[in-house]
Amino acid sequence: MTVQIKTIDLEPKRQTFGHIARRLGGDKPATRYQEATLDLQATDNFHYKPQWEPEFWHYDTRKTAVVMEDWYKPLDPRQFYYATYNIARANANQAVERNFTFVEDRDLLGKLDPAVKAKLISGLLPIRHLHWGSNMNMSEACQRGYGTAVTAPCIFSAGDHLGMAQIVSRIGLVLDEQTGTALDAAKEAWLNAAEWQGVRKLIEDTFVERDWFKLLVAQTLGVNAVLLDLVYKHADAAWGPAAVPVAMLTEFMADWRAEEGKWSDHVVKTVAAESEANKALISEWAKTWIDRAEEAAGPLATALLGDASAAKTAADAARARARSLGLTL
Amino acid sequence: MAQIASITLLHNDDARPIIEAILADNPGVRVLNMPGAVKLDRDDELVVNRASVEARLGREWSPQEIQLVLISMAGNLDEDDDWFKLSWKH
Amino acid sequence: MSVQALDNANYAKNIEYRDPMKNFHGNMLVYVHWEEHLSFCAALAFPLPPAMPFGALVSEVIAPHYAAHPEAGAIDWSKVTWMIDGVTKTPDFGASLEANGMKHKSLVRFWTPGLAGFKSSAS
Amino acid sequence: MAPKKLGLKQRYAHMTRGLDWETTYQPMDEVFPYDSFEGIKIKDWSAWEDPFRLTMDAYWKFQGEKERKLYAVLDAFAQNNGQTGISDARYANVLKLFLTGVSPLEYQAHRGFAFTGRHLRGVGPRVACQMQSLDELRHVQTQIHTISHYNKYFDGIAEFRHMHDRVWYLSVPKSFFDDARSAGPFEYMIAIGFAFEYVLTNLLFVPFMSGAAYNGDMSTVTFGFSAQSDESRHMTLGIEVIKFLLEQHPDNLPIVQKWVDKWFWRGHRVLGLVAMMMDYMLPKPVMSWKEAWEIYFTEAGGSLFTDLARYGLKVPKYAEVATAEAEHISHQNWATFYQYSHAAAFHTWMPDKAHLDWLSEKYPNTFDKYYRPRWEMWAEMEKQGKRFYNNALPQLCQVCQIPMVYTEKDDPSKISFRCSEVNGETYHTCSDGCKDIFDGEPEKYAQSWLPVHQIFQGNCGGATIPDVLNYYRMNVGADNMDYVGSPDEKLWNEWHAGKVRDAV
Repeated sequence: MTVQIKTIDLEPKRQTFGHIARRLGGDKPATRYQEATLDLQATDNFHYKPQWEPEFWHYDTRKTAVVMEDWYKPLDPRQFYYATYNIARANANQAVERNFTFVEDRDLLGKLDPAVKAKLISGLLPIRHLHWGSNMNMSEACQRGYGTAVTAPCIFSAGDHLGMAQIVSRIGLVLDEQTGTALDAAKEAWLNAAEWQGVRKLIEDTFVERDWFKLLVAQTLGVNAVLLDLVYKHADAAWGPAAVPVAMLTEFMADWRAEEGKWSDHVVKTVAAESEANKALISEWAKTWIDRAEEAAGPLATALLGDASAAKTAADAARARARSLGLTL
Repeated sequence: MAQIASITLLHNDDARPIIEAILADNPGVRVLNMPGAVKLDRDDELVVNRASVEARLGREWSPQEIQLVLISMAGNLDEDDDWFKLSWKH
Repeated sequence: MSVQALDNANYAKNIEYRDPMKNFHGNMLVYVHWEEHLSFCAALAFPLPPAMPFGALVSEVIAPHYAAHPEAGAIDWSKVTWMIDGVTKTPDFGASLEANGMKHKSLVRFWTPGLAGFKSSAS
Repeated sequence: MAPKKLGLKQRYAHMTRGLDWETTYQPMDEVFPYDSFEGIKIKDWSAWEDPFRLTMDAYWKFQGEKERKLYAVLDAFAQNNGQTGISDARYANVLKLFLTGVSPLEYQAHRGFAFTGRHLRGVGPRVACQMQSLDELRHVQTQIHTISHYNKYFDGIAEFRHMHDRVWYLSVPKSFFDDARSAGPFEYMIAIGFAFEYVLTNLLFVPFMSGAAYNGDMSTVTFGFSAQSDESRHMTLGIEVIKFLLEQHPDNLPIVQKWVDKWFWRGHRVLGLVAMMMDYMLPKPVMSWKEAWEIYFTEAGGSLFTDLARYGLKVPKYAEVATAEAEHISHQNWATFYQYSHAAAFHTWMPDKAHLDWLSEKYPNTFDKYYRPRWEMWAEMEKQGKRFYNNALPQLCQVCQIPMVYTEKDDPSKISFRCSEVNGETYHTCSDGCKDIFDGEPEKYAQSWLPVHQIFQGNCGGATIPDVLNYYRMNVGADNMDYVGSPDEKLWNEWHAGKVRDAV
């Protein structure tokens, strides 16, 4: 006796959902990324105006000055949905664990000269607060943005920044032998040391930005491309004998920047390409925030490396990047 | 009426050592079997002890790992290195 | 009591009430419910001209929409008890809905003596 | 003396709240513009307790592992055509209602927790909210991926996104979440974090997903239980929020009590859809709605509210009405969809005799007296070729937006009509619970997008039923009407006949 089911009976009636098929131009098999993303956010017939901002619906295209005919044009080149995002990060984190084990087993940070340690505490550890501020901005872009294609990667990015803030915190706990004193000292530097105040002022100014796409530009081309790149990419010389362990312990950040940069570049490029008006707005935003970031980065670069040239190097790279996305600066 | 501390776990191989540890460490625990899940209830307090789970599992186990098989719970949670406790006591 | 917004005056300015009568193209909403016949799960809603005679409401709107019920044929409309917006009254079949005191979103409930649903179960 | 090494709790505090600082270049009130207007007073955000001390690395690790397991099941289910092994094709209608009605709420929760995860001033709850925002995105996406396979074979699923924004009965769950999303951040936390996640979601996920397992749907039970493991973190956040607010200032109590009353009632109304799924739509039922209510509200909620009584918080107003309604709502709801089957995107059916007997047994106080005769009358009409349909549109409640089908607490033969007057206009509500909510915030609920009124205003595609169904993108004759005679049934019978034929 067999209970084989004839394959002919199991021909699917349809390949995917209606809204996906309309985007694919016909009923074709769709990827999990597509089914989990396209047109997922509600668009019509909202019931009540938000008590905290009745000028808009809670999902409203008017919360930014840029205009898109379709907010599902700026897709994620990584095709992240929750599962692929988490699995990618879980894998990357295994490398983080291995690197921490390597550094801790050999006591690579503990053996350092106190002056080098002090420099890591005042020059590297405060960056965790910048990650936390970035986490706030990416949460804001997620909650305030329009369309799952852009907003879902924003909450992933918020999670990434929290994760990176915690990796930096762990470096601090290795430095201070799990007592928290280094983290307290780094926070003091973030709040009061002169070289960090421009950075802190810049990120606090982004907190009050209510145009979510402008915020996204400020975050990705200003904070990420100038400030984070300064510290993670252009400051190796500042750490002296600690350069290699720092590079190992911040490998996650280097990989993350390369990967997330592809996404944010694609988003900015696509939205700018939509219209001359968008391009003009985004170009102006990019110019403003890269200039501001360069200014903020100057004292930090000087404190870390002796002069401000690395700030200019990072800002020029950010400008070149912005131009490659079609912006005019 | 007693307040009921409760935990619902997947009924699978990964959860079995935890279920057994709960049964051993919580006198008077009541078991409700459902398709795919098991609900364990006890008056006032219910605890999962790391040592008891490890004794059954034969490896190190962190109470945070309970998340992989946890479906639901009731009671105020107190989670530490050595236990995962649900309680209505103050 | 009223809603607490970040800025109550601004909230009042930005909200839109969705169902004023002017949005119904000259009609007003009328809800009708046949008591003790819950196989019609809820009162029925109709957009109707305020000038429609009450008799037309009964013969052209109510009767056909309840006709599917096995007891519908047994209704004696002259014996029906009417309640409009919570008040028991005897409507003037010749007068308009408006003249019978009805307004936008009025609720008309009626009881049919002797008929209490399938096997008197209010179904 | 050298400083002491940090314990687990202090270490976690450094990893989260140590990151935050009081801004000085911008005023805190502009950085956090939304967390003051609701009247909630917070004296000390640092008093927040983090019950789950989950850093992002641990989050990624556990969640990544859960996802690997879940997608392995989904792939296996699709490869083995698991849809042919469910108890009966009627079961698929549960998934239709779930994907059109519930999954879009998970998405709303994702965006809502991103809002509170940015805009609450305290860092502890903010981190927990962000993780919940990620989790809720997980839930909607895994639900879509699970039900995607069913969509390949069964009708009524393909237009779930389009329908959620438009179809009459889906405005019930949609307005529920729009309500929470348009409220301030603290109310959102009490509405979704506490009332929904803590008090009510167990009723959705645990017995219902157990039902999926019992009806052979291994993919749904896997996502359901996997999602629920995140839910226990969410429940913990929900109870922490309420305790924190009540501990912070005595003036918070009346505000929180009002929200608890409101959101308990709102949630209870939405869950009526689940009641109907459990009592009528599972071909092999696991537990009646009434039993589930007893375990997950009366018993679990009883323990919870006993605990919260020390803060002066009372059991939600009308909890006893909701408990009394557990005898009725599943029957009243299924009867509603039965008579509006032509306008619903899932199939209905007449319960067979065995099922009616099961209901009689589970509802000895009410079923034989009020509901069994209704089904028997309609069964008789079906037999005579006069399948009963309601051809007019129903009156809707201004607040919950459900057709006004619910009956008086002391008389199940009488519909419960309530109304309020505001600025000369009448607003109808289905119960004291909904009326209280309306009267508390009339400016809010007068905005409701009520589908029946929108149809009459001409905003839903046109004046006739076919126009409206077209606006819904309903595939008439496939998505709607009875299961018997549907393409779903035909396909199921073909699969089944194939099995029987080959077995012989």
